[in-house]
Amino acid sequence: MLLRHTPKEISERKALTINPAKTCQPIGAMYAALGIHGCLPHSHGSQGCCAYHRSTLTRHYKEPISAATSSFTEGASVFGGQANLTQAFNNIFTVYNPEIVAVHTTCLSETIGDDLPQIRKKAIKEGKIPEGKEVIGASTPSYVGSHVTGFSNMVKAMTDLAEPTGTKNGKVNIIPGWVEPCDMEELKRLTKLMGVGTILFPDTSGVLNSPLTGEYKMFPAGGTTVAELKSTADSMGTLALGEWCSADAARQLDKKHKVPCKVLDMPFGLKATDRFIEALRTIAGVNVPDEIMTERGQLVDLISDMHQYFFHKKVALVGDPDQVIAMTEFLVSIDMCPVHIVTGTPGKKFEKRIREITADMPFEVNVKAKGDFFLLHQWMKNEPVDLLISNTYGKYIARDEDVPLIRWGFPILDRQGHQYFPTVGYKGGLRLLEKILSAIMDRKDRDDPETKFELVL
Amino acid sequence: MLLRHTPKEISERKALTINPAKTCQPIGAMYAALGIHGCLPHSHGSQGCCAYHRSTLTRHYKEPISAATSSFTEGASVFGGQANLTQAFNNIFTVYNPEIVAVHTTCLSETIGDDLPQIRKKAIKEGKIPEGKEVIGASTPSYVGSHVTGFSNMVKAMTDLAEPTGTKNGKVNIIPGWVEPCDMEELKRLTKLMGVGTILFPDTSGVLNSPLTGEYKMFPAGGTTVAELKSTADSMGTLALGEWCSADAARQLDKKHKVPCKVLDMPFGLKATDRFIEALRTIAGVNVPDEIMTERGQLVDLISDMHQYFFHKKVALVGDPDQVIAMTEFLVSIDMCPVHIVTGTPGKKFEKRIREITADMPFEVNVKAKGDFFLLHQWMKNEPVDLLISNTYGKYIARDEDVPLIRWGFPILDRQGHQYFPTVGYKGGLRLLEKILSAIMDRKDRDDPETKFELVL
Amino acid sequence: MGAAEKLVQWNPTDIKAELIKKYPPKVARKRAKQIMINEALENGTPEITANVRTIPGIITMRGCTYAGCKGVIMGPTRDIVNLVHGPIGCSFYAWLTRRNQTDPGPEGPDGENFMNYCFSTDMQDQDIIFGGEKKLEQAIQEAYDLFHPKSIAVFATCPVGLIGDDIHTISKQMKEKLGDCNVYAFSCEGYKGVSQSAGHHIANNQVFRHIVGENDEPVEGKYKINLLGEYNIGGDGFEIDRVFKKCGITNISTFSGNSTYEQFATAHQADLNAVMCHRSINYVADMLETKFGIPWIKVNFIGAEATAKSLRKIAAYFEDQELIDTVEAVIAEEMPDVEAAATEILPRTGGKTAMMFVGGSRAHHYKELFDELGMKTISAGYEFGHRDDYEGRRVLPHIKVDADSRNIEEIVVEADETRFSPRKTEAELKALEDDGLKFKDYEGLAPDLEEGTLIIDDLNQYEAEKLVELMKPDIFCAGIKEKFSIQKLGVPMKQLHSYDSGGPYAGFKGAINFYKEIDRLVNSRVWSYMKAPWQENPQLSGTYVWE
Amino acid sequence: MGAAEKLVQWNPTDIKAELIKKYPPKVARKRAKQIMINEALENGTPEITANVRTIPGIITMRGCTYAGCKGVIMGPTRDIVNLVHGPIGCSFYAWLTRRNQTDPGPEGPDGENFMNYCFSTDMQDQDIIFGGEKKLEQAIQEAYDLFHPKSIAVFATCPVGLIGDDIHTISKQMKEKLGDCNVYAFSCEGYKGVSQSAGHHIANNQVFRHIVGENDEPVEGKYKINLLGEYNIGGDGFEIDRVFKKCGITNISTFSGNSTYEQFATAHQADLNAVMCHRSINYVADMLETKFGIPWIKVNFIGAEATAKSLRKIAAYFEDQELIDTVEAVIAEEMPDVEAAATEILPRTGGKTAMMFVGGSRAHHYKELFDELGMKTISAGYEFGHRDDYEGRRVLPHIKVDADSRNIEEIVVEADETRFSPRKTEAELKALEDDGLKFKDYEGLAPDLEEGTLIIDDLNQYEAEKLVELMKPDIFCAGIKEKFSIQKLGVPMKQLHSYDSGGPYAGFKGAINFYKEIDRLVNSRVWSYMKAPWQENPQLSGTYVWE
Repeated sequence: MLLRHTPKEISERKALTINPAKTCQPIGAMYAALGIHGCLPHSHGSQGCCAYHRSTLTRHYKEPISAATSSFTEGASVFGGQANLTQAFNNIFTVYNPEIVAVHTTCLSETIGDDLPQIRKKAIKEGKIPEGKEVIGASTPSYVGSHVTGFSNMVKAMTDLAEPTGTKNGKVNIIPGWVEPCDMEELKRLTKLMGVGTILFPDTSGVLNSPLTGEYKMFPAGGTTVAELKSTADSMGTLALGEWCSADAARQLDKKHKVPCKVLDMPFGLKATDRFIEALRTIAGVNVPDEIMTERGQLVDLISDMHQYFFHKKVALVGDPDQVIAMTEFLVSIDMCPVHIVTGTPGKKFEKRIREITADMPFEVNVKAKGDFFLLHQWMKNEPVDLLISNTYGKYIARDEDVPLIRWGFPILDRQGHQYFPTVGYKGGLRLLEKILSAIMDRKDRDDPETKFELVL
Repeated sequence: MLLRHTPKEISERKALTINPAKTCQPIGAMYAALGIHGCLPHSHGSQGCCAYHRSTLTRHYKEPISAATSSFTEGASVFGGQANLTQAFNNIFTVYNPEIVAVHTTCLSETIGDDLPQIRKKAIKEGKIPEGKEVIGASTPSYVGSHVTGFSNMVKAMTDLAEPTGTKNGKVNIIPGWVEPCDMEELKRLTKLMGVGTILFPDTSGVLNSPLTGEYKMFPAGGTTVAELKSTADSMGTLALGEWCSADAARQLDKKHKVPCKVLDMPFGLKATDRFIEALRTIAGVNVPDEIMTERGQLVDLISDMHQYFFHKKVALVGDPDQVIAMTEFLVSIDMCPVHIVTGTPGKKFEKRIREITADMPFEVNVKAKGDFFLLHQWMKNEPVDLLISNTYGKYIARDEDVPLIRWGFPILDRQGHQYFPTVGYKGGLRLLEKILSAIMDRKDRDDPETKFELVL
Repeated sequence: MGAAEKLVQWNPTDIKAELIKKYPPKVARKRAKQIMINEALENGTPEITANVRTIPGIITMRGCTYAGCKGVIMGPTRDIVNLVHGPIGCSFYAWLTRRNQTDPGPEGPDGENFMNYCFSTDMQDQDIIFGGEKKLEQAIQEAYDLFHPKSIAVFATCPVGLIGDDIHTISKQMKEKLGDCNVYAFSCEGYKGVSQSAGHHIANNQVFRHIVGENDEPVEGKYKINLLGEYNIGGDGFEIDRVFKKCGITNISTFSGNSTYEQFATAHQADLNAVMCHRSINYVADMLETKFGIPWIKVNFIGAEATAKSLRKIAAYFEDQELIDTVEAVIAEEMPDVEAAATEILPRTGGKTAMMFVGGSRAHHYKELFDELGMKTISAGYEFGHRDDYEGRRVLPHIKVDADSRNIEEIVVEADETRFSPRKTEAELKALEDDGLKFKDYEGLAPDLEEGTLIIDDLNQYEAEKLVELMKPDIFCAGIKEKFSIQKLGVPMKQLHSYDSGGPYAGFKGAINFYKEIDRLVNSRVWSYMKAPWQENPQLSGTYVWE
Repeated sequence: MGAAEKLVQWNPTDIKAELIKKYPPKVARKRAKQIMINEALENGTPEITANVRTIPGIITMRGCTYAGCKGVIMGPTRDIVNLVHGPIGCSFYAWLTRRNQTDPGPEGPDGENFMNYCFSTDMQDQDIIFGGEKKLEQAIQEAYDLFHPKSIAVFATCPVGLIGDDIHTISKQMKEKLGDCNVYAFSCEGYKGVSQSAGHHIANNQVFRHIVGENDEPVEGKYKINLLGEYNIGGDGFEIDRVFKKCGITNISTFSGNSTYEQFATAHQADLNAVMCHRSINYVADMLETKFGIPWIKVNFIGAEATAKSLRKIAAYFEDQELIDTVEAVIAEEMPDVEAAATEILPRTGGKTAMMFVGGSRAHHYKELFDELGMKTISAGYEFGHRDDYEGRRVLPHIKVDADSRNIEEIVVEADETRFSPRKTEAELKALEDDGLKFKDYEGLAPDLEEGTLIIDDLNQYEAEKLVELMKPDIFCAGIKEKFSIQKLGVPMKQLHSYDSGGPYAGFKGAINFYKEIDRLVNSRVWSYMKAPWQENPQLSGTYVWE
C-alpha cells in the first residue's frame, strides 16, 4: 500500500497536518496575477517560494510560468526587503518590461514586517517604476488561510487600479474565482451569448493555455487589461463567483466606488449555472437566448438519461471551498451522495453551507474545513465510497482503496485536458457528467462478473 | 473469458463472418435522412429492419428516433411493396405531416425488385404526396457494401433535390460524412469562423442531441432544410469529407449541376484538419483567423507536451473507412503505431491508403477491409497492443485481453459524451488526445509497481 | 399527484376518440377495433382485434418474425452456434442487444458460451443472384471447424426465402456430414406473419422437432418441471432458479433463458410444464403434453405474491406434503424482506399511475408488481399478443385464422409410441381442477384490469404520445424505441423488455429490486429541472437586487 | 542540421555580449563574471564567479536552502518522518515532487515508507506571534503516536528562524522523552545562503552529527563502500545497485537515494566513499574521512563509459584481482547492449548540439552521455555550483568566503578516538595515486568542455531564451520551470532534475534509456507542426483547384 501507515481509527490531531488539502497564500496570488494582461507576478521573499510556486503551476498547466522574486538573503531577512524589492523593480522593468508588476508577500517578508505600499511609493519616487507602468501589491502571509485566501487577496488588490471616470461603462464586472483558463473562456462565451458586456477579472485564458508556434511570448495575448481593471469602477455591478475567491474584491469595489455586487456560487452544475444566468438576465434585462436554453436542456437530458447510474452512489470530495460547495450541490441534484467532504481552507461557514446542501441526503455526511487528505482517507476506510473527486494527490488514496478517481481542482499534475475543457456552465456540467459516468462505468465493466457484463448501458 | 472460443491461430474463413465490424446499408440511410430538417425516414421492407435500426440509433444517441416502415407481409413480398408504400405515404403525411420523407430500400424490397422512382411517381399522381412535400429515395440493398454505403447512397439521393436557379449562392457545400451531431456543429463553427458561407448536409445537430424540456418534437429544430438542399446546385463548390461517405454525392452535384468538388479526408487530427482549413481558405480567399490559429497551436502544444507517452505505443483500430483513415494518420503523426487496422466495409483502396499512411512506421501493419472483430482479436492475441480504439463491441476484446479501450465510432452503446463533444477539428483533436492520454495513464497508474508510482506525469 | 384528478376531465371513450381522430378513415376503423375499453365482466370482455397486420407508415413498436425466432427464443441458448443466413444486418442487430444473461456455471470459464459471438454468412449480391446455399454450407463447416459445437442453428432472413435457398436440406446434409453436430434451420424470414409472434411459433416448432426428446438419459430430481417462456433478462431466471432450488424443485429446462442444448433435449422427462410467457411458448407446452403427456399450468414469477402463488400451484400439482411444506417455508422466509421494502416504499408510490405496452405477456405480469406498489394500471396492451392473451384461451376456438397466420406452419404432434406417459390420470387432473388448479388455461389480461381501462393492441408512437399527454401517467413502460420520446414529455419511462440495465425483477428479490427502481423513477427530482427558473417566473424586473 | 552552420555567424564573445547587453550596468557587470568563455587549458581555466547571490527581480532557476536540505538530501529517506515546521506551503511543495524512488524491499509491503506522506505543523498567525515551539512539540508527539518511526527530522522554514523557535532544543527534549526515536532538526530557513547549496551543507552536517556512526553492528560484505550524492531519481540508484551487486560490491549506504536510517547509521563501516554529486555531498565525504579514515574518490555512473570507468576505479582501490576480474566481466557483459543501441541511434543524433544548465554536478555528468551520442555540448552551467565544481577542487583554497556562506555552519570534525582507522596507509594511497587513482579530487566541468564553450553560472530565464534563439541547440536541458518556455521556441527540452517521467539514466541500462529518449526528442516530428501549411505558403490563389 502506498499509504500503508494510515490507520482506520481516527485520533484527534491538534498540531500535526498530514497530507494537506491546501497550500499557502502566495501561489494563489501568483495565479491570480497571471490573469492580468502583461503582468509579471513578483514574490517578495526568499527565492524558494517563487521557485516552488512556478514549478507547481507549471506542472499543472504544462505552460511556462514567469514570476520574479526578491531573492531574500539572511541580510535582507534581518534588515528588511526594501532594497531587494526596489532593485527588483528596476531590473524587472528594464529586462522584461511588463505593463504591470503584481507583488505578493510571503511568510518571510510578513514576519519581518515589510510595508509594501511604502516601498512602492518610495520606488516610484526614485523612478524605479517607469511612467505608465503599474505596481500592485497584496499582503499574503502564508500562515493565514490558504492558497485560496492568497488568490482572493490578489484579486482584491486588483481593485486598487479601479478609477471612476464619472460615466458608467454599462458593463458588469465578473470575478470568476480560481477556475481554469477554459472556464474563464466559457464564462465569456456565456455572457456574450447573453448580450451582456462584461469585464472578467482575473482572466487567465489566452495566458495559461497558449499555442505552440515556435515563438515564446513572456506576456501572451490573454488576460484582463489594466485599462479594463481601471474601468471596473464604472461598471453597473459586480458578480462575484464564490464567497472565498471573489467576494472581497467585489465588496471592495462596492465600498470604494459604490459598484453594487452580488456573491453567487461558482457556476458548476445545473442549479448554480441557472442562478448565474438568471442574474445576468435580470441585471441586463435580456432574454435568455435559445442557444443557452438548448445547452441547459441537453444537461437536463443527460441527467435524466443517466440518473439510474448516479442514484445513491457515494462520493468523497476534497478541494477548495467555492468549488466543493458548487460540486456538492451538483452531486446532490443528480441524486449522488457526497458523504465525505473536506477542504483544507479554514472556515466554519463552509461546513455550515455543506450541511445545508446535504440536509435531506439519505446518508450521514462527514464534512471538515481545515481538514486534510489523511482524515479524508480515514473516513473512506470507515465508510467506503464509489467515487473520489480530488486533485492529483487523491490518486494515492484511490489506488490504495481501489476507488475510481476524478481529477478536479488544483493541482492536477498527472493528466491533461483541464485547461482546455471547461467544467463551468451547462456545457461544463455535461463534461462533469461524462467524467462521472465513465468513472462509474469503467469500474462496472471491470468488476461485473462475466454473466452480468453489459453491452448496452 | 467472454470470448473464450477465439483461438490465437488464424485460419482463413471464406463464408463465415464472426463478430462483424459493419452492419447493413439501411441504417446508414436512416441516420443520414435524420440530418434533413422535418424529415421522416422510411424503411421500405418488413418492419423488423426499421425496428432494429431505430433501436440501434436510439441506444447510440439516447434520443428518440422516428422512422416509418412499409411493414411487408408475405403477400407484399410476393406481389411487390407498391401498395404498402403508397398507403404508407398517405398515412405518414396525414398523421405525422413531415416536410419530406426519405425512403430507403432493404434486401427484401431490392430482391423482389421494387422500383422506388416509379412508385413515387405513381403516389404523386394519386395525390398520396401532398403539394409542397418532398419524397426522396435511395436504393440501399443490405447485401452490398455496409452501413457506410447506405449513408452515402442516401446523401447522394439528397442531391436529387438540387435545383439550379441560375444565380450562384456564394456558398460552399460541405458534406461532413457520418460524424456525430456535435461534429457537424463544430464544422459549422469552424466554417463560420473562417467567414465561409456553407450548406452542410446532412446535419444531425439539433436533431440527435436535443434538450429535455417537457415537450416532444418529432421533428426538432435542427437539420439541413429542403430549401438548402435545393440550393446546393447553386453553390461555388462542394467539399466532400470522406471518400466512402461523401464523395458520391459531391460528384453527383458536379455531374448534374457542374458544381465542382473536392474530396478530403474527414478532419480528424492535425493534418486532416489543416487540409480542411486550407481548402476553405483558398476557396473563399480568406485569411485564417487567430482563433483558429490558436486552437491549432494548442493542439500542437499538447502533442509536444505529451509526446513521451504516445511514442511507439501500439494501437488496434477498427471502425469505418473514412474515420479509420483519418485516425490512422493522426496516430502516426503523434508517433503512435496503429499495428492492427480493420474496417468491416469492403474496399481494397482502404488497405492501400492505410499502407501509404503507415509506410514508415517501425512495426509491421495488419490491415483488412471487409474484416471483422474476430480477426482483429486474433491479431491482438498474436501481437498485443497498448490501446484499442473501437465502437462498443470492442469492450469484449478489451476485457479479455486487458487492453485499454477508447470508444470511438458507431455504435457506442455504453457511454455518453460522443454526441456532445466533437472529435473533428483542432478542438476535437485535443479531445482525442485527452482520451488517449487518460487511457494510457489510467493503465500506468493501475499497473506501475508502488516503487514507480508517479505523482507528476 | 395521483392520476385521479389528472383524469377527471377525460373518460375512456373520449380518449379513444382522441387517439384515432387524426387517422385516415381506413386506419381509424382498423385501430378502433384494436382499442378496447375494458368491461371486465365475469363472463368475459368485448372482443379485441389483435395479431393483425401492422399499418404501413404508422410508426409501430413491433419487430419481425426473425426477431421473435432468433432474437427472443433462440437468442438465450448458450451452447448452440446461431448462424444467421443473410445480409449482415439482421445478425448484427441481434448481437448481445437483449440482455439475456447466461451462466456457463459448472463448466466454469471453459464452459461453452457462444452468446457473445455473432455468426453470419454476410450474403453479398452474387449470393442473392446465384443463390447462397454453397456459402451457407461452407459457413457451417467453418463454424464447426473453429468451435466444434454440439449444435448449429441456421436462421433465414428475408431474401433467403425469396431466392429459394433450401436451408433445411443443407442443414440436414451437414448434420449427417458432421456426425456429432445437430444442425437444423428456421425459416423465420422477417416478412412472415405480422410480428415477432410468428417467429416464436416457428422457433417452438423446430426446437420441438429437432431437439426436444433427443436425450433419454434419465435426469435426477424429485419434482421435475420445465419453465417455459422465461428468457433470463437481467437475471430473472437466476432468481427463479434460486427459489426453485430452495424449494427442492428440479427445473430440467428453461425455454429458453440460460438454457443449453441438453436441457431442451431432456425436457420431455419433466412431470410438469410451468408456462410464464404464454404468448411465446404455449406451442411447446401443448406439444409436450400431446407427445409425452406432460400437463402445463400458467405461472407468473413477476411479483412477490404472484411468485408465492405460482410456487403453491406447482406444489399443489405434485400433491406432496413435503414439497407443500418446503414451499410454504420458503415463502415465509422470503416474504418479510419483500414486505419491509414495500412498507418503506409504498407511501411514495401509492396512488400513482402506470401504463404498460410490451410483449405478449409482460404487460400482464408487471401489473402484479405495480399492484404491489399501490400503483394503478390505467392503460395497457401488447405489442404482438393474440386475442387469447387479452381475453383468455376460451376464445381460441373463435379466433379466425387469417392469411398471415395460415402461412405459419402448424405442426401436428402425436403421442410418442414409446415415451408417452400421462403424468396424471384424467381423474387426478379433474380433482386438481376442482381444487382450483387450472390446466392448459390462461385467462388473459383483460379480466385483471379495471373496468374502463383502455386496452390497446399494437400501440404506436403517435397514440403513445397522445395517451401520455392526455392521461399523464406517472410512469410508462415499453421498449427502447419508445423510451426517449416519452421521457422528452417529462414522464419517466421504464423498459420492460431489457429492463434498461436493471433486474432481476422476478421472484422475491426481483420484486424488491423493482420496488426500488420504480420508487427512483416516479420520485426522481430530475423531472423538476425541465423548466429554468426564468421560465417559472419570466417577467423582467429591470432592477436587479444587489447585496 | 548540425549545430555548425547555425553557429557560423556567432562567436562566444558576441553571444556573451548579447546576453548581458540589456541589463542595467550593475547587473551586467555581475553577470559578466558568471559567464565564462572556456579556455580549457591544461593548467586550468579562467576564474568564474559562482555561489553568489541571485539578483532580485531576475528570473532565476534557483530554489532555496530548505529545498536543498529537505527536498534534495533528506527527501529520499524512506523511514524517517520528515516534519516541516512552518506554514503549510513549504511542506506541500516538497511533497512527492522530486521522483525519488524508494523500495521498502525486504520489509515488503509492510516496510516503513513515509515518503508518500507530507508532515507539517501548518503554522498559523498566532504561532508566529506567540511562538511555535509548543505546537512543534505536540506535532512530534502526534507523529510518534501515529507511526512510531525510528526517527523524526524537523525542518525549519523562513519564519521559524526569525521568531526564534528553538527547534534543536525541542528535538533534543522529544528524543529523550520518546526514548526509541531519534529526533533532530535542521535550521534550513529558505533565506539562508544563496541557493539550494547551503541546504545541502546544513543537511550534511546534521546527518553526520546525528545519524552517521550510530550503529556499530558490523555490516557483512567483502568490498564495502558508500555511494554519496545519488538520489535515485527515476530509479538511477536501483540500476547502480544492480551493477554493484553483480560486481560483488556492498553498498552500505547511499546518500541519500533509496536510503534508510540504519544505512546512514552504519555508513562509517565502509572502506571507500564513492562520490557522485560532488556539490551536494562532499562535506560528508570529507567528514567520514577525517573522523573514520575512509578515503573518497569521485565517480560518475551517468554514461556507460563513465560507469565502466568508475567501477574500475573502485576495483583498483580494493586492489583485489577477484574484484578486478568480476568488474571486467560485468563490463564485458553489459557493454554489448549499450554499443548496439548506440550504433543504431548515433546516425540520428551525431553532430547535434546540447545545452545543459542543472544542479551542481549533473551538467557535468550528462555531458558524458551526450558525448556517447555524438552530440556536442555547446553551453553549460550550474544552478547552484561553486567555483570548484567548475574549475576543480584545486581552486578551493582560493575561494573567498562571503557573508552568505559564512553564515552556514562549518562543523569541525576530529578523528574518532575508538573508531578511526585509516583504510589505506599513506604509502598505499600514494601508490594508487601514482597509478592514476585520484583521491579527494574533482577536476570540475570546465576541463571537459571544449575551448570557447560558454560556461554560465546561475543562468536565468532571459539568458536561456537568448541563448536558444542565438545558438539554436537541438536540445536544452534544465528543470521544470524552464521546460515550456524553451519548448515554445520549438526546441525540445529534457528535464535533468526529474527526467520528465523517464529514467533510470544511470549505469548501463540507464545509458540505453537515455540514448532512446534523446533520439525521440531531437528527432521528433512534432516540431515540424508548429507552422500551418498556409504559413509555409501564404499567398492566396483566388482559384481553388477542384477535382
